[in-house]
Amino acid sequence: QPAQEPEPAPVPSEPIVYRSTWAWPTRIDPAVGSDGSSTAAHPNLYNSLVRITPEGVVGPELAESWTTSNEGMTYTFTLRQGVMSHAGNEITAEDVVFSMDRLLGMGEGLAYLFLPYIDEVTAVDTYTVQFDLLKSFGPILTVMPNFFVLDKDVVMENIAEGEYGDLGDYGKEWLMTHDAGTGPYKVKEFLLEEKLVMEKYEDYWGETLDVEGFKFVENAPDIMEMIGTTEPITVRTMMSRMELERTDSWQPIENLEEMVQTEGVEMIGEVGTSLLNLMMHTNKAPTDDVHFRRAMVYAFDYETVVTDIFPHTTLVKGVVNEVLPGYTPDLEPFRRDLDKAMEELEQSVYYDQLDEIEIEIHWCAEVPAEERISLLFMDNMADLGISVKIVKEPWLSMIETMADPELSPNVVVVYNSVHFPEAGGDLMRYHSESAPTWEQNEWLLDETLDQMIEDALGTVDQAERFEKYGEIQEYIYDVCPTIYVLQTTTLRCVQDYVDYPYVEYGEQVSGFVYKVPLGFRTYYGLYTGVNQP
Amino acid sequence: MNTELMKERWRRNWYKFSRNPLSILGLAVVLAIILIAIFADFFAPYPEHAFVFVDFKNAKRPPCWQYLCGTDMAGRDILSRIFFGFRYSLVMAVSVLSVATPPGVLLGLVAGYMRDTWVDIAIMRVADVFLSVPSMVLALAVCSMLEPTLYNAMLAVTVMWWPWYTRLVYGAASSIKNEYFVQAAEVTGASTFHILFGEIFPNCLSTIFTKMTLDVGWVILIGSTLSFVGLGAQPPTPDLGTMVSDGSKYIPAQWWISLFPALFIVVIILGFNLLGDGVRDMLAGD
Amino acid sequence: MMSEMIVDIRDLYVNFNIYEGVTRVLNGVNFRVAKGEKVGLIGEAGCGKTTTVKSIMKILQMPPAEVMGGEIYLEGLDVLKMSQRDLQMMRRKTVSMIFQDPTAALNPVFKVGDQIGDIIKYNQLALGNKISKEEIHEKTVQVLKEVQMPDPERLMNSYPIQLSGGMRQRISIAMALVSATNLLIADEPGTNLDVTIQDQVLRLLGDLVEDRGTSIILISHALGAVKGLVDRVYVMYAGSMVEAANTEDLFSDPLHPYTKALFKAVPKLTGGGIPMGIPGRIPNYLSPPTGCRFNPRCSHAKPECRENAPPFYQVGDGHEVACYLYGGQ
Amino acid sequence: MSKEIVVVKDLKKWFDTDEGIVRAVDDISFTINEGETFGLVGESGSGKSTTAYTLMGIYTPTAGEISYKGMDISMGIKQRPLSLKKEMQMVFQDPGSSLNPKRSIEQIIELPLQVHGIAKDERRKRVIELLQMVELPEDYLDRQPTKIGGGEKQMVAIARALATNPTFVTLDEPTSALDVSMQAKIINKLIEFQETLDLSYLFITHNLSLMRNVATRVGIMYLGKLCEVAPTGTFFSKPLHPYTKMLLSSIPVITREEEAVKPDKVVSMGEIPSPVNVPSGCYFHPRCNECTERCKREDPPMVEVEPGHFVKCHTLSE
Amino acid sequence: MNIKKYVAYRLISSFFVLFGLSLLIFSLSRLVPGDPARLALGPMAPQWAVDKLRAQLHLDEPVYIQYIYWVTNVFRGDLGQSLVTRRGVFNDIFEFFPATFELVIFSVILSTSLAIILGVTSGKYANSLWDNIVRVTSYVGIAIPSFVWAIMSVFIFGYLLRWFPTLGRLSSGVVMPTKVTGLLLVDSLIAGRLGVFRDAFYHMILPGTSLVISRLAQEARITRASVVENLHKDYIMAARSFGIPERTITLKYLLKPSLIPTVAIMGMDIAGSMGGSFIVETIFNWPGLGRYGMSAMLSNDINAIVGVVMLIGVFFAFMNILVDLITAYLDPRIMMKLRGG
Ligand SMILES: Nc1ncnc2c1ncn2[C@@H]1O[C@H](COP(=O)(O)OP(=O)(O)OP(=O)(O)O)[C@@H](O)[C@H]1O
Ligand SMILES: Nc1ncnc2c1ncn2[C@@H]1O[C@H](COP(=O)(O)OP(=O)(O)OP(=O)(O)O)[C@@H](O)[C@H]1O
Ligand SMILES: [Mg+2]
Ligand SMILES: [Mg+2]
Repeated sequence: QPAQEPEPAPVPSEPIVYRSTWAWPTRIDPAVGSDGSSTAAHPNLYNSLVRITPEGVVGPELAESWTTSNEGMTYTFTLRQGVMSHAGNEITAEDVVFSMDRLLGMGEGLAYLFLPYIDEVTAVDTYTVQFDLLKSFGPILTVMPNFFVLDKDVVMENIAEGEYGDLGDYGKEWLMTHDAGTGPYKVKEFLLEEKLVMEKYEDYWGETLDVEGFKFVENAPDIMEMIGTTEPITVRTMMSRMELERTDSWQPIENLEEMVQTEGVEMIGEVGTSLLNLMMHTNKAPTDDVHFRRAMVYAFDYETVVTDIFPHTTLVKGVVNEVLPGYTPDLEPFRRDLDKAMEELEQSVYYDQLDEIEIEIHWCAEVPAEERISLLFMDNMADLGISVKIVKEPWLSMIETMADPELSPNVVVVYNSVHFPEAGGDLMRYHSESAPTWEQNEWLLDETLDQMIEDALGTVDQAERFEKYGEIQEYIYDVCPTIYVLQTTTLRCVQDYVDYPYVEYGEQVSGFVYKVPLGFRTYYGLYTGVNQP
Repeated sequence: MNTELMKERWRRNWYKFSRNPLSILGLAVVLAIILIAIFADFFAPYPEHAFVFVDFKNAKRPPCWQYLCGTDMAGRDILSRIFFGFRYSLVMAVSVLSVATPPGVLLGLVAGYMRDTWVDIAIMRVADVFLSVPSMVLALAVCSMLEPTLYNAMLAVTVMWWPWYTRLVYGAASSIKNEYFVQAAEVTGASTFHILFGEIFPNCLSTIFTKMTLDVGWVILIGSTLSFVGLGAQPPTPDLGTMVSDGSKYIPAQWWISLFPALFIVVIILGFNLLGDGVRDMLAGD
Repeated sequence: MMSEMIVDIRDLYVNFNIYEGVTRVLNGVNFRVAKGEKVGLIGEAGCGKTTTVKSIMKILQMPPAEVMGGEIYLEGLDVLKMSQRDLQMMRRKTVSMIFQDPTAALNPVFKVGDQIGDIIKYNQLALGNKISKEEIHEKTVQVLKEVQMPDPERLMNSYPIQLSGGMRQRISIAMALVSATNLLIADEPGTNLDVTIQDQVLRLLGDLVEDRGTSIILISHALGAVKGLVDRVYVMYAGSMVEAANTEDLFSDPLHPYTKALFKAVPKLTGGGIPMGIPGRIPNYLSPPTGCRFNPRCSHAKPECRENAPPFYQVGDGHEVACYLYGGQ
Repeated sequence: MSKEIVVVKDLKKWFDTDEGIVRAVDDISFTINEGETFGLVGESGSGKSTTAYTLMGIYTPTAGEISYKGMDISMGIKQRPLSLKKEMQMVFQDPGSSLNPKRSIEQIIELPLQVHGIAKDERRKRVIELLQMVELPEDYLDRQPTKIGGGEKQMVAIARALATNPTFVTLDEPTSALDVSMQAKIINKLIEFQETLDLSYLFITHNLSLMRNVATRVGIMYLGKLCEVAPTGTFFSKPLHPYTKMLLSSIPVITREEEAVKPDKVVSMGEIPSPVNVPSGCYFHPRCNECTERCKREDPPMVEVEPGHFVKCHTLSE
Repeated sequence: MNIKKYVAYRLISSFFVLFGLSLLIFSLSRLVPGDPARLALGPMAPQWAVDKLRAQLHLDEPVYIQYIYWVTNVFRGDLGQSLVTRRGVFNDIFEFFPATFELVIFSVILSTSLAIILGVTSGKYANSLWDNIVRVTSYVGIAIPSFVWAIMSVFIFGYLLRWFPTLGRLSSGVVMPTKVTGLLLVDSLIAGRLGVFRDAFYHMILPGTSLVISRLAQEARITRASVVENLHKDYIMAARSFGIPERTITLKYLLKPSLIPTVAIMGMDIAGSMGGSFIVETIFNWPGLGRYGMSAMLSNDINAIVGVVMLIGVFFAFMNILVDLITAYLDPRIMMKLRGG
């Protein structure tokens, strides 16, 4: 007789399930994961010390309050008392120290945001923790939401043999499929390569401690499923069958537009902070000539991008995304102007060798729409008599190519996202340190600029800092290293029975409403209600 | 050889080949594909659409009189791209087979003739290593480690392909080697070279040839599969597999973008398979 | 008339449709076997012996074969007009055949006991008996013993490939014996065997039919074997019978030029050098010679031989010959 | 007595197979004299072909010696000098498979000439000459072997064997795949060549009647061993070995005269054992009706019962 | 050679072949340019973390030393760490393999049984209308690459007709049965949960058929050819001449020998399905080895690639031996050959 495994006991009312698709892999260890789906999971499983509030300012989370001293070199956080982890342990300063040590010690994931700045973290007492910086870093608090606190005891219970001495593997293997957090959700089931299922943590400290802004909304999902697929036909099928509440952000616009036809499905555009750029190699012929670059910048057909390739996106007005604090509106945006382009080209040293020149443009194999950008680019450049070779490259190999000035192509199509939500978070990629990474294909290697960036980032006072950001933007505008194609808008489809709190933003284009998700983060249980039909 | 006899041979072969109407269909399809591939510039309604071309105003047009198979996301005529795609499919098949076959056959001949010696063991064990995982898996693995280009995909498939010929010829050679005519040549004192190429090889030819015609389809299939997963030909090369793969993201709305290339992949493979079967019928027992 | 005929083939014509065209193989075959009679059928390779006997059982592969004319009576019934059911009944209980190549005629993937068992089952069914597994087993063992197989219980569980050629041939005989009560057709039994083993097999076959009084048609290239076993011999050449006679008569006094040449071509154990053989070759069935098909190779050929095929002439007691040389007598 | 051309002494050829050691040829000795036809008879699997192949060098002997005109040739074909290959030739059993179906008759007959360094224009002349010798029309030169009859194929094979003017030819059942009249034609041709070209033959067959008419001396093989060797006349008139008697009495014959020369009927019984599991003592004892205890234990030696007549049987060595 | 010896021989020679395979794939994976450690940690990771990972993977040492490390670890059941999932490759494979195994076995059973039915009926009635239908369809079937079929079937049966689910192994919300074998069809039965069984079965249909379509056609063709060939064998004629009924002849005397070539290529088929699973699992989001392998390949996860290829090699070798034994069972002639006949 087969042992009768009871069908899971029917709960009085159907659990509210919220399903979304994501590009895999999802690494729920906050010291490891850094990509879209991982960072979407982290704030639901874990908490940070501070967060960006719906109003867009830094607000308390695990830390109730904080102070700055020592000219911005020391930050002291006072922790909220009585915060219990999923395992039932209280979160103390020691856990914070452990979590930061772990993040820095492993050096993976988002550690790069902290490694250059954080010197030491110490527990002053049970509820006080002190961060000593290596150098002054003005926007540090806007970066802090990327640091998540783990329950040290749980991690230590689950360490396996590994390369970190006494700390074994730092709990890495276990944390890949389990959580040690305090967040509103906890891991229910983690199916590798398939899906992550999280369930509502009823004893979330926001509820138990009765903290405003950290309580579940009405009809908060009981179950959260993050499904690892982006296959358009599959996603579309699931949406139409109401097997999915929200799509991933990788769906081609055509697919989204089709999905919207289904009743009850609506498309939302989450205005992003990143840019789609064509980065030009300023240390490689012929893009090492500023006139040549300007010619290209003026020849590119920006309008076609937003009308035909990426509808519902907006053009860049300057050198950073206009939603970022610290953006300067003073710069005249580049638009297609063939006359100007020809003018610039004539000034270029390469003007009489155009026949011999071939520019290589690389695009990322994982983002098919980039092919069209490349094709458009090629077409536009042909108007100037510049021939272009298009190369499709998988992201991983692209990273390698861009790390080497010799291999780096003349032009690369890349999405650049910000390290922290300020203009500086984008501008810092022009620093020489970023040159050998995928963040900068421009190879500017400009010491003056490096100086300006370091100075700006080290400024604690916000107004002063923003002013310095403005100067940097003007400087870069002159060098003209990048063709700023567009400001991203993350388009998704959602079922209309899901409530999202959004801030509406910007002008309306063809009846489509742009929205900014509050706090640049999706805290599902806190913001999202689902009324399953 | 006597021309009359040759003519008779051809007549007989043609009879055997044409007994199955499907073989003729296969031949017709293959001939059409070859012609179209060679004269793609002539047959394609919009030859300039094959590679780099953008016309966003005409993008995503469903099939119509102007664009028989519709246009893709960049406004390129799909039929034109398919016609040029034949070229790549054929180039792939021809180069893979013409590179993989000679060494494969040679090794098979040598190993078969020297059966049960260390030469045989060395050659066949190496071939076995290549045959010890499904060829698709090995091709994927090799491709993934190289830079994804059509050239590298061909290289990977070629590397996968030779052992099949080695094994095929090995089987044939090691049995032909026991035929009396080989022993007669040995008794006469003929050289090993003569025995391998003068006596054994001609008798393996029809087997090899049959496999080659059938293999054209398989190579194209593997090539398009590699392109499909992004390890083969790269855009804007009008490669059928790549077109299916890219277009599949727009199913079902713009179904024609991947459907037509997919359909033509099926047609090519079908054509070569039918032809291959005809060739097999023709050469069988000859 | 003579005693009752078990097989009576009249003017049988069989063609094969092949790539090159139509081969006209059987060209008016007349062939009779009386009840209880043992008949031999001899002739060069490819002259249509197997085709003749296969058509008696109606197991010619059609297409390519096609019966163009003639009748085949088996126990008085026309095989060519028989219903599928009757045909099956007839095969189950009246007549059976030992195939030329026992290796090919045994299913390689079934145990021999199994194969014999099925034949017994359907033979008994045809006779109206239901038979149990045990009885089948018993009968199988019994028939294997009859064909002098050592250790029948073990052999029943063997596959054909595990047996030697002689054993396979004996299995074939056993299979034929269990189903045939009236007529046994043996197509070159023992041709593929060694002389000493062939001798054993043929002797066994002779004894068995003797005991049962079964009629037999024996085809063999080993003329000596035919001579030792049968009562009457038909000589066949290129699709028709050229001579028929009692065994003694035929071997002591062959009449047809073909028969004579055939006998002469066999090297003799007594020595005396190698004979010259029959000049020429067996005709191409695509365009066989008109008239007597032997005429191109015959030293006595006359113009009339090229025009019409000679009928059977009676020469002496039961000695018939299809040759104009004897037309006058 | 005429000169010995081939001397085989204590020749063994064993094959190591998965099943065990196959003693295909086990300790046989015989000689072939110049200009004679030495017949080797025996049932299938008795090792006739293996003997021939070993003689030709296709197999290297496991033990024993072979000499040709006094020269030791117990080595493989690759080691043998080219000149030797010119003198020793072979005709195979199956004419269908001994000619490469993909080569023309001309190419086939030309090969030995080419190998032995005959100039190109001379070769063609010689090929035509050879074709005439075997009475084949000249237009066969361009034919494929698949398009001609079996007997003709064997004629081509013979022409090829004779191309280099050999002195010794091994004929491994050259006519067993052909019908009697073709057989007669070919054998007659072979005898004619032997006379005109002064050839020595090793003639292998299982057809005793044929052997009677062709061979000068006959050796009879059973399970890898020679059991009786005698001049043809003696052999048929006075067979001594029980196996020879059984064999002779099993031959189907058609005339009374032949019946008369056959020995008294020796009823054949038993199966031929496999050469892997050979019986102890005398190999033939399980089928022998004169078998004694000694036969089961000891392998009898070969004794010369009268000049040129060797028998390997205990009943005679006593 | 008896069966036991034969199996032992095959196992040993497979071992050597796999050893060769490991050399091949391992050296390929290490000689190819690119720093896997950098790829694993991402572009932003500090150099020291990359160096640490390199050291941990022994990437700094000569390839043969790396290989020695790898081999010694393999014998301890350690295939190294996946750079994508960041877990032991062995654990990953262990986790993913059952899903693929279930799919492959399902598809092989489906294809073989259908192929036999189609092949036998069309071969037996060669040149009939049915035969022609089967032949033409099988030609088309052979020519459809599995990725084309997969996409089309998602579109048609998943999207348009909505007959079958197109994603994963179970519907979302369905709780996995307790893992015993990892095969959902089996585990759900063990747990006595028929609903789950049905759901799992439903999920298997589209990926299963995509995997199978061309092989099914191929096998049907082979079966048909061998039926036609055997139909005119002497032993069938002989059986007929003994008056054995036509049905017995077809289902017994004709069927068994005709199956031999079909079964003999089953090893190749399993291999083909394994290869196809890379594509099909990716399209259907089937959490199996194929998808794992595919993502490993696309992200240059060297340890995972080597691990997956080796596992498939082992599985393939094992399956081939098994298939050979089944063939030998069906065909005593082969059995005799194994025994040295
Ligand atoms: N299935 C067939 N298809 C085509 N031709 C056939 C077929 N069967 C027999 N024949 C032809 O019929 C002729 C007579 O064949 P048959 O087998 O009856 O001769 P046979 O006298 O039995 O010869 P053998 O002594 O070689 O067995 C041959 O020329 C052969 O080519
Ligand atoms: N290459 C080989 N490997 C293993 N065994 C062999 C080989 N060649 C021959 N034998 C075995 O040696 C024995 C003698 O074979 P051989 O061919 O010499 O016999 P034969 O007398 O010529 O028989 P036949 O009359 O059938 O041609 C047989 O049992 C055969 O199976
Ligand atoms: Mg016959
Ligand atoms: Mg032989």
